[in-house]
Amino acid sequence: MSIAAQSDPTPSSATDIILSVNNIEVIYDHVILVLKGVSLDVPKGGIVALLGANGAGKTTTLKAISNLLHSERGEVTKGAIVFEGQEVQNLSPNQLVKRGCVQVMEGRHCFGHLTVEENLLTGAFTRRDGKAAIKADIERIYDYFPRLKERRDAVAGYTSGGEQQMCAIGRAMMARPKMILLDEPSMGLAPQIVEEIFGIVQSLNEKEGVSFLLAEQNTNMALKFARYGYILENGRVVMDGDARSLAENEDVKEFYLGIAEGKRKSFREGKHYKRRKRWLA
Amino acid sequence: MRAPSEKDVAAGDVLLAVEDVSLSFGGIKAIRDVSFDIRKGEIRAIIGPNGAGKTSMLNVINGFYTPQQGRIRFKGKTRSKMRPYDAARGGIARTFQNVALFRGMTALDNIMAGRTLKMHRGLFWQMLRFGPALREEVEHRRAVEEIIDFLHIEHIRKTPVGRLPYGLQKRVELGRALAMEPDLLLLDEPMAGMNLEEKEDMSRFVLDVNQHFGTTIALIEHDMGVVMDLSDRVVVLEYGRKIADGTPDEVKKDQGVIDAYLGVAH
Amino acid sequence: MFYREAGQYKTSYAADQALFPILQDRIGIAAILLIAFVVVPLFASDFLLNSFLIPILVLSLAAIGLNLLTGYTGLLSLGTGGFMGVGAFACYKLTSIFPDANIVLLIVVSGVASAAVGSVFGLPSLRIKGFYLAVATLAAQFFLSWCFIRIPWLYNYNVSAAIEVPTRTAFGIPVTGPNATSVTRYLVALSIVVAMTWVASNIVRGRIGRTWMAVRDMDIAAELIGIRLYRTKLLAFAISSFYCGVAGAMLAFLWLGAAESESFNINQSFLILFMVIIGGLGSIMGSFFGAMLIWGLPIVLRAAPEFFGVTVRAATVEHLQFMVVGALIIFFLIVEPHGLARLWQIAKQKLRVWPFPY
Amino acid sequence: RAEAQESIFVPLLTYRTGPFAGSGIPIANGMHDYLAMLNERDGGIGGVKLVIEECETGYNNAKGVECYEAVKSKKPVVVNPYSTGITLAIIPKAAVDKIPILSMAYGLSASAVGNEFPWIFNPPATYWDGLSMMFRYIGGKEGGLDKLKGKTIGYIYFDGGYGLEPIPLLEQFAKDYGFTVKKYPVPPAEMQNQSGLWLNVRRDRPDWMIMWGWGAMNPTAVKEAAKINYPMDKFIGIWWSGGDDDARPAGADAKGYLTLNFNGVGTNYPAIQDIVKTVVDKGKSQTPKDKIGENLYNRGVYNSVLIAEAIRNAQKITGKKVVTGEDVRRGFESLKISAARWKELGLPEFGAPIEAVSCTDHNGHHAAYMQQWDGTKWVKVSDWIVPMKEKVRPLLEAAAKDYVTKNQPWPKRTEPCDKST
Amino acid sequence: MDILYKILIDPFLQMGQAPDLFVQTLWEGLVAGVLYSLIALGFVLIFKASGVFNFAQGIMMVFAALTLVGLHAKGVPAFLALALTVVVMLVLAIGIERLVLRPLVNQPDIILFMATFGLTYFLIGLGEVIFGGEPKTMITDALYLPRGSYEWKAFGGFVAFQKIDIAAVIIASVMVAGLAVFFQKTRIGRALRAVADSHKAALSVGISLEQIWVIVWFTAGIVALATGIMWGARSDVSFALQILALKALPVLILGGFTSIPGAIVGGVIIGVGEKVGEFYWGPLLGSGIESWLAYVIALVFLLFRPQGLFGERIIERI
Ligand SMILES: Nc1ncnc2c1ncn2[C@@H]1O[C@H](COP(=O)(O)OP(=O)(O)OP(=O)(O)O)[C@@H](O)[C@H]1O
Ligand SMILES: Nc1ncnc2c1ncn2[C@@H]1O[C@H](COP(=O)(O)OP(=O)(O)OP(=O)(O)O)[C@@H](O)[C@H]1O
Ligand SMILES: [Mg+2]
Ligand SMILES: [Mg+2]
Repeated sequence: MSIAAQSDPTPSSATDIILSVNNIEVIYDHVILVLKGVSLDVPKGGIVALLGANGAGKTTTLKAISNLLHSERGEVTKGAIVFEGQEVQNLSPNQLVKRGCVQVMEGRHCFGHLTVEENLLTGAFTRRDGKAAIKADIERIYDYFPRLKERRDAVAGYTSGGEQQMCAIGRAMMARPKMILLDEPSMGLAPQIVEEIFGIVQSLNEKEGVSFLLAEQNTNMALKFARYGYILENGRVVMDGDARSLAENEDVKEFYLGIAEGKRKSFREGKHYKRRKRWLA
Repeated sequence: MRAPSEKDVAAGDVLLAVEDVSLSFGGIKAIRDVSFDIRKGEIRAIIGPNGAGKTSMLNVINGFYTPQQGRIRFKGKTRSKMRPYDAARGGIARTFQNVALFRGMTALDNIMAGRTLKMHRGLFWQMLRFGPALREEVEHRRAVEEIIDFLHIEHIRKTPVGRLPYGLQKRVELGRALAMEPDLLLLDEPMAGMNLEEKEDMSRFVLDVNQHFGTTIALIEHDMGVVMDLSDRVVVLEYGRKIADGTPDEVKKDQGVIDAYLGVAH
Repeated sequence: MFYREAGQYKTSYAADQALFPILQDRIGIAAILLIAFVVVPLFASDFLLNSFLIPILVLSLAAIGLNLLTGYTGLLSLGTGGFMGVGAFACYKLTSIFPDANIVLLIVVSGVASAAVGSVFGLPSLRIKGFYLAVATLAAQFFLSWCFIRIPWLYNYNVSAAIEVPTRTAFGIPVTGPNATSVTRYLVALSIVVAMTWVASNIVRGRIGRTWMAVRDMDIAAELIGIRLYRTKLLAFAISSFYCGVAGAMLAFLWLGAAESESFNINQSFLILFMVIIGGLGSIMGSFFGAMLIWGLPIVLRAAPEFFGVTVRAATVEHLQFMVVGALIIFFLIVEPHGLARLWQIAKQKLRVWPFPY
Repeated sequence: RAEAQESIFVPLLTYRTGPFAGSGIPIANGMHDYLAMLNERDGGIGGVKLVIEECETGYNNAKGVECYEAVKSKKPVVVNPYSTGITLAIIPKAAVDKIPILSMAYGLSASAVGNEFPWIFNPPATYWDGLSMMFRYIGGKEGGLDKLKGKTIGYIYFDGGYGLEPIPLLEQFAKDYGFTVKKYPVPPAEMQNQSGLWLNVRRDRPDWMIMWGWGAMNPTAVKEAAKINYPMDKFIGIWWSGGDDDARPAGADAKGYLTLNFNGVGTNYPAIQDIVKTVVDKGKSQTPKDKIGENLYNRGVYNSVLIAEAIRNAQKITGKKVVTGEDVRRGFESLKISAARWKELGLPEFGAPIEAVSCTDHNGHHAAYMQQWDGTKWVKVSDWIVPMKEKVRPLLEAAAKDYVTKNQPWPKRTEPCDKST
Repeated sequence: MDILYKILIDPFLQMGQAPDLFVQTLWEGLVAGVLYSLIALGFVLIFKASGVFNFAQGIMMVFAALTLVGLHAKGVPAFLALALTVVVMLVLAIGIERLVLRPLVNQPDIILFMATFGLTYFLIGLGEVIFGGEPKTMITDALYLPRGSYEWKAFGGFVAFQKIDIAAVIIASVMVAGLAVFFQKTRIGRALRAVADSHKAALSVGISLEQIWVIVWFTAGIVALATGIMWGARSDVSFALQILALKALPVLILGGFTSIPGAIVGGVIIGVGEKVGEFYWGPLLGSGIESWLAYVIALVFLLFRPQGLFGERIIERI
């Protein structure tokens, strides 16, 4: 509440903003209003986290950005999305990928009938820089995810959940994007791998200057690696701020980080199904 | 719901034992010679890196995969081959890693479907939806409403589950499993993709199911906080092999487990 | 604002599970039934009855049958025509063996033959899925079509391999054949369809319906919660074919008055499938919408030029009609892929929040 | 609404779409153009304009019945279903609705029995007549029907009501003359895929082949016959297998192929010239000019001549100008088209004289002739061949009786017979 | 006993007694099979690339053939007409993508299947409006397709090989081989398979569905044209040809919906099975069993391999 009222400490000039979402509204099926005016900015070379409970609209926001909404009978009815200074609402997803904005979808949408390696290759569909470069990139991804190398010839549909997740992230990286929209990258991954993945995110960000917009439930991790965060509730941004200040906010601590009175709560002690506290009435 | 007591297996006895099970797909050895047991009334966690064979293990337990080698002993009866139907009959229910709800049906219908095995009225009465069939329907609806209350999903009762957010889908799935009134509940990453608050809720449900109904639970989860807090014993798999088995504290300190799975943070 | 459920509280689970829990819906249905049973017979012309209403009733019933199989259980069937044919020929045989039996009863009973045949062709459904299963039903379609010609016993050794519907009565009133008035035939068809629709909606709302939908949505999970796939699928085949069989018997006996193998060919199967898809898979109500659209639209289109006083050649009308129907099918699918039933629901939803947009 | 009363409504059920459109279109054109010509040239029949309306059936029974219902309310003087299936479906209705049905040389053969089917007419000949005429022709070539003993006759047919109909008589002939019959049914979905069947023909080597084909089945069969080197002059089709488009795709390979026909071909008739002048040239028809005079086009003309003459006859009998369906039924029952009348109509020698249609005989069992494909067109190769009425009629009577018993209660004929005019 | 003899022994005796007929039957089966395969190939292309079961393949074949013949009848030289027809098919593919597929992206298979039905209706109407419903004769000579046949005197009889059939077999084999290579080995090929798996995921990695669809529908259009020419030459070019497209179904199912080589192998099995069955066993059942035999053959195979001979494994995993 207090933080929500503060003025935005968003980056200063418009030029170093790679993606900016202005007050968008999204409706599914012509009747279900899901986003009720969401605005956010991602600075060039930044990592921004999008936090919020289930059903808050994180995925919807990401899909609105990458233009995958209309295939689910949803549409952006208001507002604007600007990527690298140009409005992109009317671009097709593939034009957006060509411009360097790729989404990794929630729930590991691998191509089930293709092998892991073929999955990675399709990720490079929009690239025109020749076979050798693609080959090199595949090796790079195998370096990041050695498990994938072992399973390179396995049909993706039969690989384990975690393997599919890695495959999906690797596939997005194959497009050599400027910006990746990551939806729940940690879901279903072993703790070690989660750290690895965030590590990869960080190194991609630092070494290759890729910007990230990260929808994540694992607030702990997300706030550790992101520089800025937005909290979504019920289709609205209820709070935003840089990662450190969010992590220190009492409410965030209690509801998203599981720290009460300075120490970690045990899951055994969870109170009985408390109703979620709302920032907005 | 069902009374917690059970005649054939007493609390603390071995409810299910996995004996020397091996499973492979073509060249892939998903499970190699794994044995462990689950005792009546406990929460048993199965952890391990991705692709270690945890889900496959659950699939073996409830008969979806037939292991090439080894046996499963459940409630004292040993079998090497079991059909999913028999497992369900015998009292094994589960939830799935990638939510496997009936997407076109409402939450209520999904949970009602969990009671199929308990409903017996034939086609004739179903056609008329009258007399015994209606009575049966109402009776089971009452049981299902209890589950709905328990899981706090009253508001989405009539929503087709395909449209629900992920967390609620997982809850409905748990509801469907509970509706079967199982003796053994297999949970495959019930908390993946949830935020902390929801994990707390879900933990509460798991504990309540375990404590109040005495349901034995096998739990796969990657959130170590949850695993360590909830489970009584933990078995760790890696590359299809069992690498550790013991109480959470023991497992946490096991160097092999730390190397293979936990990494530095924990 | 008029269509609101607010204020209508359900006090028992039975009431909550009723077919039409909302009062306005109940009134609506009562009105439709009243019109169908009383007003239409009083005012409708022969053409309207014979070429519009009776066919729609017959086709709706077949569509419901297919919907039970394809929409509810997720088993794609292209053998509907064949199963309808079994019903028609069975009814013909029955009525030649028992000429004095109540024909309405025979029409309904002939569904049993169809159910039996349907179950046989459902046998491969455990192993074969999706479009692949369609081949089993296609085999049924072509094999049955062939039987309808090659087994002369079925049509009483008639030289033209056709069945001609004789005059048959129920309760002393001629119901079939040339002496039955259109109104009688219409009322009989309507009664059968209403009764069977009610039964179908009971089935799909109960345990059996749930097991069907479970198998449709995720058969593996269904198996793991203790649903026996094979039985469930076979039952779906049997009941679905039963409905199709009755519809087939009605087609021959209450609508066309004659039938031959070609009346139940593959095109008939496709036609019914379209009705189901356009109407809405997994919706009983949708089956009616689908039948109305697919059967009714061409009739309306054909009448349209005359209505506007334009003379267009019959063949041109037909060609244009093909184009328009094709375009409209695509149009409706784009507007609402889940069929007219869903469109109807959305309309109701909008009505509920009216005058606000959402 | 004076105009409405001063006209006669003649609906034409036609099919210009669907898999049988190839045969349906020329017939529809011929039927339409002749009637239109009467309107243009003579101002209708007996001074009353004809209102001609086509209803498209697509050769589909359900649509045909719908067409019947649609035209019924407009008081048609005759319904012309143009499909055996549709005819079967509306036969029982006709008596109730009091509308005469003209199923010209198709439909239910048994409906020739006027006592049982007062409202149905199928002149000039039934399928059984057709078959018997083919046998007369074969007998002529073989030097007597008794020479058929020990030979094999192949019968390739559309596997449906239409193709099944001649089989009883064929089997009767087989018994009478001592030959064997080999049957080759063509399933409706396989009309264009007959190579397997024709291999059977090649193995069985029948001495003669008889075909009951329709639509796309015909050209395919002719091509396949040529492919297996079957002698074309031993291959005889029924009149529905003798369209120009049936033989043309095989071209020279089809040379020698025979079919029955009961109408003249070509444009060399004054009435056809009138059609060209008053209808086609004026753009009042859909017929391409080069298709006029083709066999099936002229078949359509023949059909309309029957309609027109029945109407004219009805006007004569009743003295009314605007006749009704019931009047036209009487017109049909005493229909006579002598050779002289054919000439008067501007169609000399166009058809065999129609002289035997009567109250009891709704068919007349008239003659047809054999035509042969010369590589580019049809040529008449025989005189009028008379059917074996004595063989056909008893079968018809039996079939009619059978129909009536199976469809009990069947209404007794109540319509009185007119004295022949 | 007699019936057993007729079923189990007699047909084989016949094969031995008249080997020329047996070889001829095999040849006819092969040719029919290859022609079925051509139709099936059109289905496979589209199914592979978009998961769409394209019911309109049959009418596309008719439409292509009609366009070719129609243009020729208007006085366009045969090969120019052929080129123009290819352009028409391209326009058709673009139109279909714009108006039908694009708005229906990511819908369930059955819905797209239904949409292709709408398309079928539309094309029937359009075709009849433009070309009329009369059958036309294929312009075999103008296209320099061979006529007549080779007769091979052998086995005390003869085996006739129609030159047009030989041409059909060659053309079909070349097309199948070319397409198989194109779709297995190229970037586009992989993208196609990806699209078939999941529209959504394909979109997210930047595959342009529009472009992919135009490519496959256009390719399918060309295949349809080839098929139309071949079938048209065998009988005539009419709307009735469309029914034949159904024969591609058992072929597809036998070969597996997604396999290009499967289409050809399936076609040959079905073609040969059907002709041999009809020829040797058909008469026992009163002939005309071809109408369902193909489906039963496919069904028997399916019971052993539910995904068809070459189809991708059905992934069942939870
Ligand atoms: N295709 C759809 N049709 C209708 N409603 C939808 C659809 N997709 C999502 N919704 C609704 O929109 C809301 C927001 O969903 P969204 O998936 O964006 O949430 P989320 O924040 O990503 O949640 P989670 O953490 O569970 O992934 C939910 O209430 C959901 O029910
Ligand atoms: N049906 C199958 N066919 C082929 N391989 C399979 C099949 N099921 C599982 N596997 C393989 O077996 C291994 C174990 O898979 P499993 O799903 O059990 O892993 P997991 O421990 O559940 O991993 P995660 O934590 O990522 O879900 C994986 O490598 C997977 O690819
Ligand atoms: Mg989400
Ligand atoms: Mg798993």
